[in-house]
Formats: sequence, C-alpha cells, structure tokens
Amino acid sequence: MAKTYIAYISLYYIPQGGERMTQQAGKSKFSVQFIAAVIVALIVGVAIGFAASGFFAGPQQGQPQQPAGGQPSASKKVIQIGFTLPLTGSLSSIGKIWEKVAQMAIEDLNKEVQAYGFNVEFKAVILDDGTSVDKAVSNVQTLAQQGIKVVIGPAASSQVKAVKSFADSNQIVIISPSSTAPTLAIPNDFIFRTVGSDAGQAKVLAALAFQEGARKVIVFHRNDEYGNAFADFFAKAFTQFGGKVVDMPYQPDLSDYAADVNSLASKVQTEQADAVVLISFDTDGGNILSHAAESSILSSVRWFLSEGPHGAAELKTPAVGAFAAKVKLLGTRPLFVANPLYEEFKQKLKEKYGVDATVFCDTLYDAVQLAGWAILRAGSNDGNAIRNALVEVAKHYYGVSGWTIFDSAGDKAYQDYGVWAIVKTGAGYDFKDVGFYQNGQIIFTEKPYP
Amino acid sequence: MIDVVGFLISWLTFLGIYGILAVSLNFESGTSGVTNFGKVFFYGLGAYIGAALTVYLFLLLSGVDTSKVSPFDIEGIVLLGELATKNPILDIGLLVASLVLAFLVAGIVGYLLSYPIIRVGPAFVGFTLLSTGELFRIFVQHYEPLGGSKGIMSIPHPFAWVPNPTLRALLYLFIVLGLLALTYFVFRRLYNSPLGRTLRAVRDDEIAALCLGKHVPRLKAMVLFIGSGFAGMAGVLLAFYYSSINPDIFVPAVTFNVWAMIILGGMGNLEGSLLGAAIFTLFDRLLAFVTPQLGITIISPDYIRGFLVGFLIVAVLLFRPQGILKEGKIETPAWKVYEEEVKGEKSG
Amino acid sequence: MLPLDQNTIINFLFYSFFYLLFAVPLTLSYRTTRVLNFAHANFITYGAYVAVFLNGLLGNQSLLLSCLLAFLVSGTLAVASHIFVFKPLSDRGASMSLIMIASMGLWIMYNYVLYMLADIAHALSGVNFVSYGRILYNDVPEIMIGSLRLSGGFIAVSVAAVGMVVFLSFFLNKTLLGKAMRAVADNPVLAEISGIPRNKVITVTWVITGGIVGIAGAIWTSFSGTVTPTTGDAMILQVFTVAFIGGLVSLVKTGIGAFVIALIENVGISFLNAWFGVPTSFRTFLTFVTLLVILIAFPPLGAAGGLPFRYRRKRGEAR
Amino acid sequence: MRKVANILEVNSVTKTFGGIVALQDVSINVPERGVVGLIGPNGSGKTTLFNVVSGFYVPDKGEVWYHNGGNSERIDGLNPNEVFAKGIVRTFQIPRLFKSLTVLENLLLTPYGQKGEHPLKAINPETWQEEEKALAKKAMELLKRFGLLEYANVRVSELSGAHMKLVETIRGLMTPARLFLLDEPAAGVEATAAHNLFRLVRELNAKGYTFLIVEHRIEVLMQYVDYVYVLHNGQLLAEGKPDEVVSDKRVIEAYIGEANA
Repeated sequence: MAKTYIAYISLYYIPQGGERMTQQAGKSKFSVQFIAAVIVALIVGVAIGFAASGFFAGPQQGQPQQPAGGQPSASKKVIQIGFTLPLTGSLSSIGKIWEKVAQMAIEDLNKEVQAYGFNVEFKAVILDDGTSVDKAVSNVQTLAQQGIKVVIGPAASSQVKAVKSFADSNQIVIISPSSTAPTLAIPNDFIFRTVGSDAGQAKVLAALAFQEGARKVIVFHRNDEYGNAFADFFAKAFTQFGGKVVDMPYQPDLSDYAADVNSLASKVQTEQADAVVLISFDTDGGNILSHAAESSILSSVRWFLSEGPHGAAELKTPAVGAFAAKVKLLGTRPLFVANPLYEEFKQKLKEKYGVDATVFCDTLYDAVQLAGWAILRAGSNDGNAIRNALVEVAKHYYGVSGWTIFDSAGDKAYQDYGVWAIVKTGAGYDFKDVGFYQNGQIIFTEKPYP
Repeated sequence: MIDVVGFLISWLTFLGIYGILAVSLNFESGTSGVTNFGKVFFYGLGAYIGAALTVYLFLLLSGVDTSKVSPFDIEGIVLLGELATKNPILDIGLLVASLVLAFLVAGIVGYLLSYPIIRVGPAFVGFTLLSTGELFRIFVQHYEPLGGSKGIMSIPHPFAWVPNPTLRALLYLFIVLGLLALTYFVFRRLYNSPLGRTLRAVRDDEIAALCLGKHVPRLKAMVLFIGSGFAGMAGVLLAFYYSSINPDIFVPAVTFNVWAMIILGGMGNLEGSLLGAAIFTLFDRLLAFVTPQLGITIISPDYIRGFLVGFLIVAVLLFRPQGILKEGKIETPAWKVYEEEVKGEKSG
Repeated sequence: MLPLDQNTIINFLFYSFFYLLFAVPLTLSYRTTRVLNFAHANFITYGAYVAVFLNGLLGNQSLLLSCLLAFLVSGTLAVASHIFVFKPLSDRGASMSLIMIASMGLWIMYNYVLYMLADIAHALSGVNFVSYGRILYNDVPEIMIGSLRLSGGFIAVSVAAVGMVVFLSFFLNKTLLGKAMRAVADNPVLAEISGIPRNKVITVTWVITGGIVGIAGAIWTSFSGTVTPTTGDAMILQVFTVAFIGGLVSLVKTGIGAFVIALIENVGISFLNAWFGVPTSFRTFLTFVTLLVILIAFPPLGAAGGLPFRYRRKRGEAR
Repeated sequence: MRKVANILEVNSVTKTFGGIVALQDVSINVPERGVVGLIGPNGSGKTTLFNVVSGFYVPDKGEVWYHNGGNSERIDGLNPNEVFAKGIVRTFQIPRLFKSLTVLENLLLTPYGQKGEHPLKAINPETWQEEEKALAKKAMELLKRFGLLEYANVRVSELSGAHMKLVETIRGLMTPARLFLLDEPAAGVEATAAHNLFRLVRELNAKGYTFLIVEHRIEVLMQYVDYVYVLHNGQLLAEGKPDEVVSDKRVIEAYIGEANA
C-alpha cells in the first residue's frame, strides 16, 4: 500500500522539462518509460506481496493455521465470511449500521459454535461496494479469490443481479439481506435472500390501507426497481380489495423533493384521493414527509409507508412527528411480531454500538448465522455443499427475523409483517411497532394515535 | 491462498472493458479536443442495445413467443438461462451481432449528437454530453420495452455452453482482450496518420484549423462516431460479462473514473490510457484485499480512496500535466523523409 | 384544472430563489475567470454542512451565524481552489478543458473530505451526519399574510436572493472593483493592458462566488427535508443548466433562467402530468431537454470557447 | 462589368452588428499578382472585412467574388474552410499555429483534402504513405529555402514571434493557394524582422502570388505595396498608390483623430 502511494507521489515531482521539450530528447522519454516500468514493477510487486501474505495468512481449509501474532486462538481453524455492504454511496446511512450488525453477528456466531465444541473461528471480511454495481462485482470476485465461498450482501437488487452470473458459475453462495426484487426469485441458483419478497409486504400494506378506510390512494414511489415492483404489487392487491390506485413515480437521488411533493399535493386534490402510499428509502422518505408536513392538502389525507423509511432519524423530528399524528401515519415492515429474540437483539445492538436497529438489520444478522452454520454443516469449502447445507440449516433455524426457511427460489418462505407508527415518547418521537398482519387482516396491539 | 488465475482473469476482463473506454475517450478528448463528459451514455447505449437485441432475438430464434414470455419476467429469465447452455452458435452469434449493432447505433447517435454541440465550446460540449447521459438513464428507467428500472437479466453468456467456469471466463477474456487490441490498433493507426495530425490541430486551435480548410464540425462528428462506437462495444462486453444490466450501472461516476484514468496515464497518449486504466483497476482490486484487515475504522478507507482519486487528478494536472506518459509525436513516413534530408544536409 | 395553488407558487419562488443564488455566482465566476467550476457543487454542500455541523455538534440555532460561517468556509474554499489549482494552471496556459477537468478533480476530492468530516463528527457525537433532517432556526421569523404562512426558510432565501441582486447590481455598476470585474469579463486581454489588477479581481470574484453560494447552502438546510453530502451534486446539473441558459455570460439571462427552470420543475411538470399523463419522475428529464433545445435553437455563439459564428450548411443560411 | 485582371473583388459590402455598422458599402479590388494594403485606424473595419472575405461573417449586403484563372466564384457566405479550399490563405494578427505540433507538422497538415484525412484511409497507411512522403519533401524544401530547417522538429510553441509569422505565411505555400490575406504581419515584430517578412512577400509576389495585407505599421507597409485602401469608421476613405494616400488630407486627419482620441 504505502509503497504504491510513494510511487504516485514521487511521480508528481518529475522535473518539468519534459513538458517544454520537443521530441529531441530520447533520454527523457527513456526516463518516463523507466518510471512507468518502475510503477508497474511496484504494483506487480505489491500484488505478489499480497498474494504471498494471503498464502501465509489466508485461511487454508483443512489445515491448522499458523498463528499470526501469537494469539491464543492459534489452533482454531479460521473461516472467513465475506461481506459486501454499502458503506458509502446512497445507502450509506444504513450501511454503517449494518457494518456493526455484521461484526456483532460474527461475534455471537463464534460464541455459539465454540459452545457447541467446534474449534473454529469465523472472521468477517467486510468490503464496501458504495452501492455501485461494478464494485459489488469486483468485491465478490475479490472475496472469491481469497477462497471465501459465502458472501453476504450486496444490498441492492441491481447489484445482486450483476454478481449472479459470477456467483453461479463459481459456486459462491450469495445471501442478500435486503434485495427484494421479484425477478431474482430464480430456482436452483446460488442467490439466497433472507428477506420476504415485496409482493408479500405490498399485500399487507394494501390490507392495512383498506382496513383503515382508504378507498382511493395515490402510490407515490421511487422510480427504481424496488419502488416500481412494490407499487405494482400494491396496485394489484389493493384493486382486488376493491380500492382504486393512482400511480405516481418520482425520480430518486435528487437533493430535494419539494417540487415532487407539490405535484403530489395537486394530484391528491385533482384525484380526490383519500390516502397516500409512500414507497421510499430513508433519506428521500424523510425529505418527502418533512415537505408534506407543510402542505395542508397532504396533511388532510392518510399516509401509509413501506419499510424503507423505518428507522430514519429524519422521521423523528418534531415536525414530522406532529404530521404523523395528524395523518395517522402507519407503515408496514417485515417483522416477526413479538419475537423476543428481536427485542434482545435490538437492545444488545444499542448497548454495544450505540446504534438503533434499522430495517434489514435482523435479516442481515440471521444471514450471518445461517452462513456460519451452513459452512459447518457442509464440512467442506465446496460451494455446492454449502448451498445444500444452507437450505437444510434454514429449515431448523429461528432467529431474530423469525423462521428462516427458504422457498424453492432461495427466498425467505415465511415472512410476517408488522405495522409501525411514529409515536410521541418522553424524549420526542420514536418508531413503534403497533400491530401485525394475520390471516388477511391487521391486528393492532395498541392504538398509536388518539 | 489467493486464486491468482482467477484474480488475473477478473482483473484483466475489467481492464479490457475500461481500457476500450479509456483509449477511445483519450482519442476523443486527449487527441481531438471533444471534451466528452458523457462517455457513459454511449457505454450504456451499447450495453442496452446489445442486451435487448440478444434477449429478444435469442427467445425468438429459439421459437419462443416474446409477446407471451417476456424476457423481463421470471419465466423468460429462467428460460433464457436454460436455453443458453444448449445453443453455442446462437450464444456467440448474438454476441457478434450485438457488437456490430452497438457500434453502429452508438456511433450514429454520437454523430447526431455532435449537431447541437459542434458550435459551442468545451464547457458546453462536456456538460451537454453529461446531461444527455443522465437523460438516457432516466429514459431507460421509464421505458418498459427495455426492462425499465428492472433492467435486463439473463443475457446469455457467449460461452454458457462451456461447462468449466474458469475456461468460460478465460474464453470471454480472450474476446475482451481481442477487442481491446482491435480498439488500440484502430486508434493507433488513426493517431499516427494525417487525420490524427489534423485532429490535434483542431484540438489546439479550432478556428485556425477551420481557416486551413479543415471541416471542423465534420471532423468532430466523425470522432464522436468512432469513439462512441467503441464505447458502445465496451458496453456490450460489460452486459455479456455481468449477464445483467440496469440503469443504475450507467451513472456519471463511470465517466469520471475513465477521465481519471486518461489524465493519470497521459492525455493524448494511447498507451498512457491503458496504463492509467491498469493502475486504477488494479489499485481498486488490491485495496479490496487490504481494507477488510483494518476492521471498523473511524474514517472509511473508501473515502480515502475516493479522495485520492480526486487528489490524483488535481495533482497530476498541476505537477505533471502530461500524465505518466506524455503525448508522443505523430509517426508518419514524413519523419523518415525528414531524417534523410537532415542527414543529407549534414553530409552534404 | 390548473395546478396553481399557494403552495405551488411558494415552491416555485423557493426554487427560483435558490437557483438564482446558486447559478448567478456560477455565471459570475465563469465569465470573470473562464473556469467552468464543477466544484461549485461543493460550495453548496459545504455551506449546508457548516450549518449542519454547527447544529449537530454545537446545537446552534441561529441561521445568521450559520450563514456567516458558511460564507467564510465556502469563500475560503473557493479562494483556496483558485490559489492552489486554477491560478497555477491558467498561469501555465492550460486549456479551458484542462482547468475544467481539474475542477472535476477538486469536486471529487472535496466531496470525500466532507464524507470524512461527517465520519469524524459521527464518531464524536454519535449523530448521523450522512443524512441530516431539516434544521429549525430560532432567529428567522415566520410571517403570516392572511392565511398564507411564509416559513422562516422562505423569508431567509427571499432576503438573500434580493440582497444578492441588489448587492451585485450595486457592486458591478457603481464600485471601481465591480467595474473592473466587468471589464475583465468582457475582455481579459484588454483589461490587463489597461492596468486592471486582474488577479485581485479574480480573487474577489471567487470570494463572492463561494460566499454567496455558501450562504445559500446554509439557508438550504432550513428548506430541504434532508441534507446529505451529495446535496450539491444532485442539484448541480440543474444549476449548470440555469447558468447555461444565460450562456454563462449574462447575469440577467441567468436570473431569467433560474425562474424558467424553477417554473418547469414546479409548474411545467404538473401541467404535463395533469394533461398528458407524463410521469412526475420526468422532472429532471425535462430540465435536460430544455437545455438541449436551447443549445440547438439558440447556440450561445462564442460563449465558453466555441466557434464565434454559426457553421452554415448552405450559403448565407444565417449570419 | 468586372475587370478580369482582379483576383478578388469586394462589391459594396455592408456588415452590421446589432445596430453598429462595422462596414458600410465597402468595395475593394485586388488585382492578380498585386500586393494591396488595407489600412485604417483602430476599429475602422479592417479585420471585419477580412472576416467577411475569409468566411467568418456573412455580409448583410454586397458580394465577394474570387477569380481564379478563368473561374469566377462568389465566395461570400461560404464557410472559412470552403474559402480556404478555393485558394485563399489567411493569417492572424497573433499567429495561430498549432502549438503542440512541430513546424514540419504544421506545414504538413495544411494541404487540402489529403487522402490520409479520411478515417477509412487513415487506418490503412498504404493508401496515404506516398502522398505523405511527397508532402514531406515539399515541406522540407520550403523549410530549407526559408532557413527554418533546424526548426523542423521543434514545437511551434517554442518559436520566436517572427518565426511564427514566417511559418504561418509559408504554410500557405504548401497549397496551390493564389491569394494570401495577411493580418498585421508586422505587429509585435521588431523592425528588421518586419522588413524581412515584407521582403519575403515581394519575393513571393514575383513568383505569382497575390497579397492583401492589413497593417497598422504604415511606415513599413508603404514601402512594399502597390496599392492601398484606407478604411475609416467602416467606410472606404481613400485609395490609391502609397505615396498618394500618405499625402491625402483625409487620411492624415483620420489618423491624427485617432492619435488625439
């Protein structure tokens, strides 16, 4: 590393003569080529260095590890689990929390497996993919090249799709905790998802909206794969109930959505809608709600949200909180209701890292647990064996996200959904789960809004 | 143990794709002075043309009615995956067809786009192309016949019928490197020709070139045609490599990455772009081996990496504006004549 | 049905004023310095983040204080970019595109510096700075006109926009330095010959540019629902479009451009949606189409280093 | 009725820019194998006239005719590159050479319509190599003749101002051009070099080339031209042989007026 930087820096200080010079001097040309050669040599050297260090320090399945730094756990077999998470880029605010969840999950997993007498230690290899497709692919490749067979992530469906081809042909098991695109429900591949598909949640959201009395709703959704697919499913379910749906996409990744919210308000007025269904992520959702709070039209209709904005700090502000109370804002999210494990997990995360569990933290945690046990069950570092083991392990596992059984397409088969609201607490406003979905209807455990 | 073969294959494939982009961008921007900040547009256009053509034609030629089985639904996606392993001729044939069509369409679009921009300066050219790229991305997100925001999946790999994954990747790598070599060869020839000389003149001083009878608008349109055509082919290569594309891949950041490569390598030096592309792609990959060892850090190493990219651009421009390899002279037979004359002069 | 209600008009004005505050300095800096500055986005974001950090770390609730500091920070950033990057490059005779690319490098660099700062601030306070909600200030009043509520942010941005217009028209027309600035913009070579201290003029231009944009960025935090390190980036394409409508030369036309783009983004898209069913997510698409149409129909001849005349297809087609 | 002996005829050309009249009803004739001067105070419209002739501006009124051999063509409204293709070479007040190219390359790229400029031919060197070699020979001869051989392999950005002007002028000799439009060849050049340049002009004139020269330094110009046009405020003020013009009262007034302003 350091070497490469030094090489770069030394480059800037090459004498300026070269610029003025014409083609007379073969000498200078030579020196440039020489420098280029040196750089290439350095890079290759560094590469070989890494390769060599990997050779000495990397995980060698089936062989006891040489101690690196004389740790007491020297005799333990180290097994690496790869992660590619959005630590930078548009999903970075939840990615940062996921990073901590991943660390915690690995720690817990180690404790658990060692308690069972396995002499192994799992190690997280966390890479950032910046929510970019190219980086997700190169991360998965890099992880695979280190001998890692199970990779958790990437977050976005577009990324999962791009790594699918490499994963399938190289037998790398991919477990995404948050990809929900219906087009990825492909049987017999190496892609697993520990989260229920949007189709399920859209149905719950539709049931919620209908049960709450909405008959004509405007679906205001991100114009990306997540938003469009969710909106489609919602529309299908809601029309089945007998309601009417007006579709209204907005372009994500803008700096502000005031103009879009304004269009929404006029749409609500012209269509005489009685509710708005917002399908968004956290940042855009917070932005939209804080603008909506200023509009009298939008304050007079009901609001129903997807799981995206759940947990976002922007929604805890007084303005949005008051707005939520006014419009009786309710949202759905994948959740195993009254799951004591989840409550414990939430608390532990808060104590240990000081962060609140957001959306998909539970699915990520369970993805890690499943991966670990599947590797142990497979007993070898063979992708195919791990895949088969994963399916089996998941059948007998109940984690913070509930039952983890996979369906034939490798997606979570049984997903419960909870209803959340923003309620006033002593310190301000906070998220609260106030109900759940059962047998086609929403059952409220408490009344969030007076 | 690190899988060195796998590392080389995956790195070189990326390098090949980015190398094509970098060389063609360098020819446009470094040699000819068309500040193309919309490279990703043509890259994405090529990828979409190749991908859409392939999935539709593949299904149609396999006797599937695409009006019933859409290539964007689960059924179509699964079907494509199954069919691809059985039909080598179609797999390869469609790659070739995609490359040709993507070259032509991306090239023609580049040619047409030159109309609004030929009369304005580099600032406008760069910015117009940049926003055209965004325009394209938003459009594709809405356009269902191209998969909309879902993108296109299960693009049949040209060597899907090869059972061994390493061999499959290796064969594809040969195609990528072959096209990179072709790209390099074509641009090398163009560069060392009277055309290259004229284009450099246009870059140096548009107005003077015009007064010397050079049809500047036509030249620029031509450069955009060729450069965009090759970028389109790079897009096809990407689409077939990933087997899936979607609008999120084609964000302006891709263009800026390629720019950083050619600036580091040397504006106006084709070998430099290859070197720049190699350094950048390799650096990224090596970094991915190091960063996990650091654990949770206060500042994400990727921020430092991003910072260094920007810093590198600025520092290279300030301290070594010609890049690692500086612009060479235009190698034509004229220099042979020159050397003979000078020798004759000395001996005479 | 015309989607014209109070909120639409308020929003339209909000956007107009912000575009005005963002784009007029961009045009000013371009025409004086001939640098098409991509790092302009950073001036916005840094201005906003000055306010965010003040609020998140120190609990500041004064918009005035935030604006003052944002002026200083963004102004310093602009001058530093000039002294360390743009000036050395242009002294060496680097081409316009090269300087433009350098500004692109700065853009990337500053952006990641901000991410790092947000990380450090996060480590210090535990607050999430990568996505920060709207800030409530206690020193800007809300005004009620009849039933119309004008938020504090609206008051602030109106005052800032009007203030900038008044300041610039006074500064450029009445003061010696302002006149010198115009002279440099009109003809840098001639200005130099006639003894105008070009360097000083350019430095002042950068201070004004960075400063005004920084203030606007700080005010943005009282308007927008969320501030992220990409706030400026996500907006910069629109801001550039506005400036391009002014041909990067005319401040007045840039001002008109601000209103045109704000109109298209707030009212135009609603009309298209109501009448033709164009999805509202086409909002940014519409902005870029406007730009392309303008470039094809009225190419800004000679601006930004282009050909000083229109290439003709047929003899005497146009002049 | 045109005099066939003229190579260039500007017939009552008017050009306005948004209300400002840059040229009003200006007519000048450049005879075949002549050396014609065009003078006038700053802002009198000299450069505008050049821009009209070389194709940058389309005149509002009037015509520009170019007679090459027996061929008469109207060239106003053509694009600059088309004007060049007809055989008119233009230079600039501040030499506009291609800075990143060498002197030799600057000469080589001048000829119009080279085979190797076509992309499909450029890829295949066989098609253009011979032409290129022939051009190189011609260029080397020119460089030798004007004592620039040692600079052939030097980037023009490193040349002195006088050398740049020289290169810019002889660049035109690479083409079959007949008419040279020189924009202030003596500006920014010391006296000896300026005289050398004008001597070169006469030398070339003797070989059959025609010149139309805009020049501010009248004292140098007048020694070398056959005929002079004087522009003032966009209008033709006077014309005639150099000594006639110099003694013309109106011309003196125009220049004194400028000096006093």
